[in-house]
Amino acid sequence: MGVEFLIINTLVLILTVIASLIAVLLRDLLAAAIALAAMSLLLSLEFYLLQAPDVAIAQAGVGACLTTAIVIIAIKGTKRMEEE
Amino acid sequence: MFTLESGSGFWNPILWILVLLITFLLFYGIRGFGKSTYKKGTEQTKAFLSGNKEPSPEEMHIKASNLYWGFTTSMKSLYSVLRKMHTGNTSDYILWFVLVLAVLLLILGVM
Amino acid sequence: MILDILIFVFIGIGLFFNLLAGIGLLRFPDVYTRLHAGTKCTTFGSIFLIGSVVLIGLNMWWENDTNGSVLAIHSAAALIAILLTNPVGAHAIARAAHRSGVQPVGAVIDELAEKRGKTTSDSQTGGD
Amino acid sequence: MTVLEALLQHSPALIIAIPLLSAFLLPLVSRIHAKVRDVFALVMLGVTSCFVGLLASDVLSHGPRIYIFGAQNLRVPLVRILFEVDSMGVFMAIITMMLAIIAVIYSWSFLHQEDGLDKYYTLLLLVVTSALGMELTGDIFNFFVFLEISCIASCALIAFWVTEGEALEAAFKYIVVSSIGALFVLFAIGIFYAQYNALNIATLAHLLLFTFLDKIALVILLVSLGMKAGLAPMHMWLPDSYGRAPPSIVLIIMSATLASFYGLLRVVFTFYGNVLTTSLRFSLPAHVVIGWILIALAIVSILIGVIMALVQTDLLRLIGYAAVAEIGYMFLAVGASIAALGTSYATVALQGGVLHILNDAVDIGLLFLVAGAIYYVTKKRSLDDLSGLARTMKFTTVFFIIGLLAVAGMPPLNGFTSKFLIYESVYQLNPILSIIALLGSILLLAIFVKVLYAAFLGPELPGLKDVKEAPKSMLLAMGFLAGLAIFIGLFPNLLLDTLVKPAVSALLDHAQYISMVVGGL
Amino acid sequence: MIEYIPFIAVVAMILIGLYAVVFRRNLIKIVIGISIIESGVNLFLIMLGYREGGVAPIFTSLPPGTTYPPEMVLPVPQALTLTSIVIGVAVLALMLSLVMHIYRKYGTLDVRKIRRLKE
Amino acid sequence: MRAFVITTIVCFLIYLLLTTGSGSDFLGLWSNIELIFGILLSLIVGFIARTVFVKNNYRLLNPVRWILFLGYLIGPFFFSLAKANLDVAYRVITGKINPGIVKISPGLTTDLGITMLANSITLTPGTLTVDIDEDTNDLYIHWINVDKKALEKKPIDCSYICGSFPQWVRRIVE
Amino acid sequence: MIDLNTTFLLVVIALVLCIILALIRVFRGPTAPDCVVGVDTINTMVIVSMVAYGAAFREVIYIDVAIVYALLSFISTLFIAKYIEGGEF
Amino acid sequence: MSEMTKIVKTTANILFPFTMIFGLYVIVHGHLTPGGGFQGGAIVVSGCALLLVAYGSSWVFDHIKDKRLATFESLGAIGFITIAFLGLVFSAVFFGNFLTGSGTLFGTTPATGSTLSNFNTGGVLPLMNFAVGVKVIAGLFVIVLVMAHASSIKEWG
Amino acid sequence: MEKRMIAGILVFSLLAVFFFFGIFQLHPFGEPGQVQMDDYIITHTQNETGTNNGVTSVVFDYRGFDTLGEATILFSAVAGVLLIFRRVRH
Repeated sequence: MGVEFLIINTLVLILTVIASLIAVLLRDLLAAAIALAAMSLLLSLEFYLLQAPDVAIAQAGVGACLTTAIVIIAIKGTKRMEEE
Repeated sequence: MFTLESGSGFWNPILWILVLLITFLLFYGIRGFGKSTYKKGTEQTKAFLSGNKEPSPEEMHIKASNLYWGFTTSMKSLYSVLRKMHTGNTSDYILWFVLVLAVLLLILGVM
Repeated sequence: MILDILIFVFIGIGLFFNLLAGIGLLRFPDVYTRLHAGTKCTTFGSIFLIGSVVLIGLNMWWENDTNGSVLAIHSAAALIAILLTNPVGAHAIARAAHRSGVQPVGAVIDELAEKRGKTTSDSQTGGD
Repeated sequence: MTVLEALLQHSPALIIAIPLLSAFLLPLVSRIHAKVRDVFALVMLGVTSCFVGLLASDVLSHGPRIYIFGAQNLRVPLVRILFEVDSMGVFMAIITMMLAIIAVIYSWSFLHQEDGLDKYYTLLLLVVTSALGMELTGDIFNFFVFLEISCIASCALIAFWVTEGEALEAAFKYIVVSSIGALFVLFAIGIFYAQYNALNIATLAHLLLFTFLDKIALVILLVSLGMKAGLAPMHMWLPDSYGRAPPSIVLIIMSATLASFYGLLRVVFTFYGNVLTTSLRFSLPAHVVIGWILIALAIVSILIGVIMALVQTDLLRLIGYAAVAEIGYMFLAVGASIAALGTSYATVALQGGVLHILNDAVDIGLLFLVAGAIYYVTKKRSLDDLSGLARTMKFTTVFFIIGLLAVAGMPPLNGFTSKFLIYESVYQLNPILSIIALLGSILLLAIFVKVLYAAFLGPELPGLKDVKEAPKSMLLAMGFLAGLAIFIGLFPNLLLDTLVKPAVSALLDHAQYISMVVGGL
Repeated sequence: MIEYIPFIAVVAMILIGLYAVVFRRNLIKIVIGISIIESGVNLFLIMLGYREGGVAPIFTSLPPGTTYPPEMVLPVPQALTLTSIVIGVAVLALMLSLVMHIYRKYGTLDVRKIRRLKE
Repeated sequence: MRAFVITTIVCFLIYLLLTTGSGSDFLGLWSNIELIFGILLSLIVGFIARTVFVKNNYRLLNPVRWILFLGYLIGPFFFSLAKANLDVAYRVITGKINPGIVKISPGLTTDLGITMLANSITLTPGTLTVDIDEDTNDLYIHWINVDKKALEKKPIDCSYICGSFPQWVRRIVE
Repeated sequence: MIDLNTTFLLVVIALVLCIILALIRVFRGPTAPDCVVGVDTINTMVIVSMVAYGAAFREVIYIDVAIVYALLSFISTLFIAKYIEGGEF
Repeated sequence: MSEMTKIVKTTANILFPFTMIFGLYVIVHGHLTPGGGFQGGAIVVSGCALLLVAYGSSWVFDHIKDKRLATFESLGAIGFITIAFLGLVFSAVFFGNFLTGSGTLFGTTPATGSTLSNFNTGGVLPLMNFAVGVKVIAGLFVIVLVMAHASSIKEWG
Repeated sequence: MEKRMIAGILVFSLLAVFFFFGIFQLHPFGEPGQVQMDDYIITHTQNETGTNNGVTSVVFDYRGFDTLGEATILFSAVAGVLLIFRRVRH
């Protein structure tokens, strides 16, 4: 496992952190939910890189699809913008 | 066998039952001295307020929030701090959690 | 040898178009044109990148390694899924964007907006 | 092997499996008839109590028991989950079962007009299961799983009255607080796993070295479980949720809270038992530092609990703050016993603390049931609207007076016995602590005298004229707890000798707990 | 240093999540923050189990050239993470349904306004 | 009943594809127990999904259409895809766009046909399906480089945008 | 002649760099649909990088994850799209 | 309530059986390949969510009631715990894996360094996978369904 | 408000310092220190549980009880959601 793995791993981790930061910082809740989906996606890729395909599938099924779906439904049931 | 000892003191229920029984007997005896002419449902039972009319239950009712008025007023400075602490804000609950976490980490980490 | 060259060519094409998708996503002015970049280029790039993997798998299968069949067929399944879902997703996003009131930048003609203008009853303006 | 022996051997598994199975079956059973469902829940809890009793009698006479899931004997590294039942766990299990059965009997008439009761009973059984699991398990990740079950199920139960916004708010606060606490517990588990590659409590305790990471994990566990147990200043969720959940549920949530408290005891005494005497900087032993940390938090809890309870007007919320103060007493006892580890009064303090767990469950539970009965008959929460209930609710008044005296630690009742032990032992550590504890008791008495005066005495308000006595099953539940309060108050030694002293010695004797598992390698 | 970068990412994620819970005012933002904390903890567990050069703990169709018994990443953290993911989705669903209800009752998602229960 | 059988068979074929290389009992590629489980699971899926998968359209049972479909995929479709990507590459690099949303009436009637056409359009040069008229099956298309000549006649002729796709699709599906 | 495995790892690195570009779009996207476009692009790239990584080490059973992703990422896109266009679920 | 366009609906129709069979494939191959009851269940639920988003929740409610789904979830949970109890009966310990090495259904032991052909292994694990799969499908889908329904209606009871 | 912000920043930086400092005491990424439990599972999973997938064997066999708890969590979440939305349906 050489330097390529380290580069990929570090890059994906940095992207995951950035995506979570985006999810926290954006005022539009819908955009935050989308960023959460992106974070989930990258997290799943990270699990995949760390040789955990079982967890990657679970994270894909739950994090990318169901979590996003539930959050979107909740935003639909409430409202989209954060108040100032 | 019923005595509970704690190094410097003890606690015996038998003694307590005896004390309670004696108290009860005394109470019953004193009750016997009451007037036999006292009857329920007559004028006797009504309160006498210097000839004034008896106030209605709403007026007589002392609200629970007024009960320890003196105590709460004297401790006003303490209560203002405590009330400010209990904001009811979910984020503040977590902030307290993180605060205690950090302080304890500081204590144990430095030690 | 020929196979190796083919694989390298495929990888080169695929990477080029994926990179193009990323750049296009940043350069284009509005959501519709970005969809052009984001959908077409990634799909085309994926076809070639996954195609190279399928080639490797078929080669392994040819050399009597059963793992190769799994590699080839499952990669192809992923490719088919991408081919099926990507354009539909793009369509859904474009429709949603238009319904929520995003106008195409510099449009010379917008027949959909005209049609929607006629039937004002169902003019929805996206999220609240 | 007789049938009884077989049942005994498998009872740790069955204690969890039977309520779990009945929780899964309950949605199907409740299709038949509402009455069947109510009786089914009670019967299943009764069966579980029988197993708890069986296990308790065995554990108290023959020492701790181990049950391994999925294998007959221990394998070389402890890969499987195992239950390790000692006297302390059994003691907590008995408390949990008692509270559960009383809650079910009380709910029969308390909630009979509501809908959604099949879900209610299901979740109730699940919370009971989770509390039992937390008390019996010997695996730290398993503990986390049960902690999460109790979080989720209790949260749903707190939101039972969905038409009230406050109930939903309390439920949301509860789940945010407890899920963050549970996530930090998982983080601590990760730290342990990284260092020692084990998840078994006994193995981890055997291997523990008290590195810097272990200190971080200890702090995380202390604070998270302390928050779940309602320790100030992380107690704010507790009055919210206790005040807005149905009072029958409060008993169940209380059992989960006490199970978290038990988890904290387990962490400090067993998990870090080997390293408690390590010297830190300034040649202070670790146990002194930890003990005084707990004492400081406990005193804050007692003072905040009583002072805030004094000004509450919502009856249930008031009792919630009193519960915070009671938690403070337990932590005071535990902290004192850790700070003075090795001395004789440390044992006495721990006895007081462990006995106070039971007394807290009985007293605060009784008060909540009384408050629930008042709410049931008047539909009013605020003390300002209540008056003169003693005229119409005679039994309830008597039960309330018993609960009042017990909580305040008045002599002939159970609250006194444990507080007596706590005062006596804490006095030898530091007299000021004892004075603060006494002050707290006096203020508790004042608080509940206020409630007595405001709600039960005084003139009869016209809005409360047609109030009737609470239904029979509610009276039965209250009467049971009141009787227990009197019984423990009069004969504390019976309980202290049979249950509390073995539990305390099991807590202090971490070497035996560890050797039960590790010695068998 | 380089071999600790992944753990730093974990701590960063946990702190970002806590930041969202403590300083953001929107209820759904708080829920998202909890979700991020959970992801961070999951990532931590998986990282603990990673072994350099290891393959996934699955014996089916091992890559060519693997000797037996193979070098594998640790399976237990993966199992723990699976459990944790399920817990995460359950908590998320419950929290969001509570949020929907709270919005119907209070008409707002601002956490500073949702505090009828105080003092 | 027919829907159930068709769905089951299709699911079974997918299952067979997924489990290729599992053994040597059946055709040297599959093991027996896999086949048994495949049939069981396909029956379950067929029972559940029969009403959504088959919409009373049995034209696709004809194998000729399958061959046509493959030919379409490899021939005109792939060619257009390549052209489209070069086009996008050109526009990404130069930044020249002249967009607009236009309406076309391809005259297809079945859902499957219109779906296939819409997907093809999305993946081919400079065009993207934005909306569809549910009643008349007209497509609204975002065109990245609107041809002035095409706008003269309304509705716009399909051949400007999607070449011979509608004919192909009609031959395959309808 | 470069080793095939290394090539695929380089492919993954290049794809991750492309993901950065898409993530910038997610962050900057003035409207929500722009964010969705970014995420959609990330989806496809992640799928391809998964396949490439699996091929690099000949770990054939890993490809299942990519199929799962290809099937499921589409659904979240649909949910978001339906929300943006104002539909009721 | 509202449906999406014809294009989305047709694609959903085609993808739904594919997602479902793939989810079931993941469930039954849980002991061989990555996956298992939970992961496969999540995939199948995602397939159902696809129908939900394409057709709207009222259409789904016309086809399946949440009560029936809840019943299925109970049954899955009961099945799981029943297998654990069967371990108590047959191998004298709770959660005992009584089928491993028995040579009957799922009873063989896989060869070392094996290929995909060892389907008949795992003891009770495939059964547990299936029970958990049923449970997860019903449970997660009922959550999504009920929440979607609640978000789409205006007046709450 | 301002006071809260300052307290928060202080606390967070303290927490970050301790966590970062603690992280460097862990074993380096990719080289787990002690692996006796996991190595036991890896070498015995095929014989003891008859399963090729090590993770599944841990999830359902070695730590099957946790999975029961996990299923219970999902069950209680479903019951909770149905309880909370019980007035909304029908």
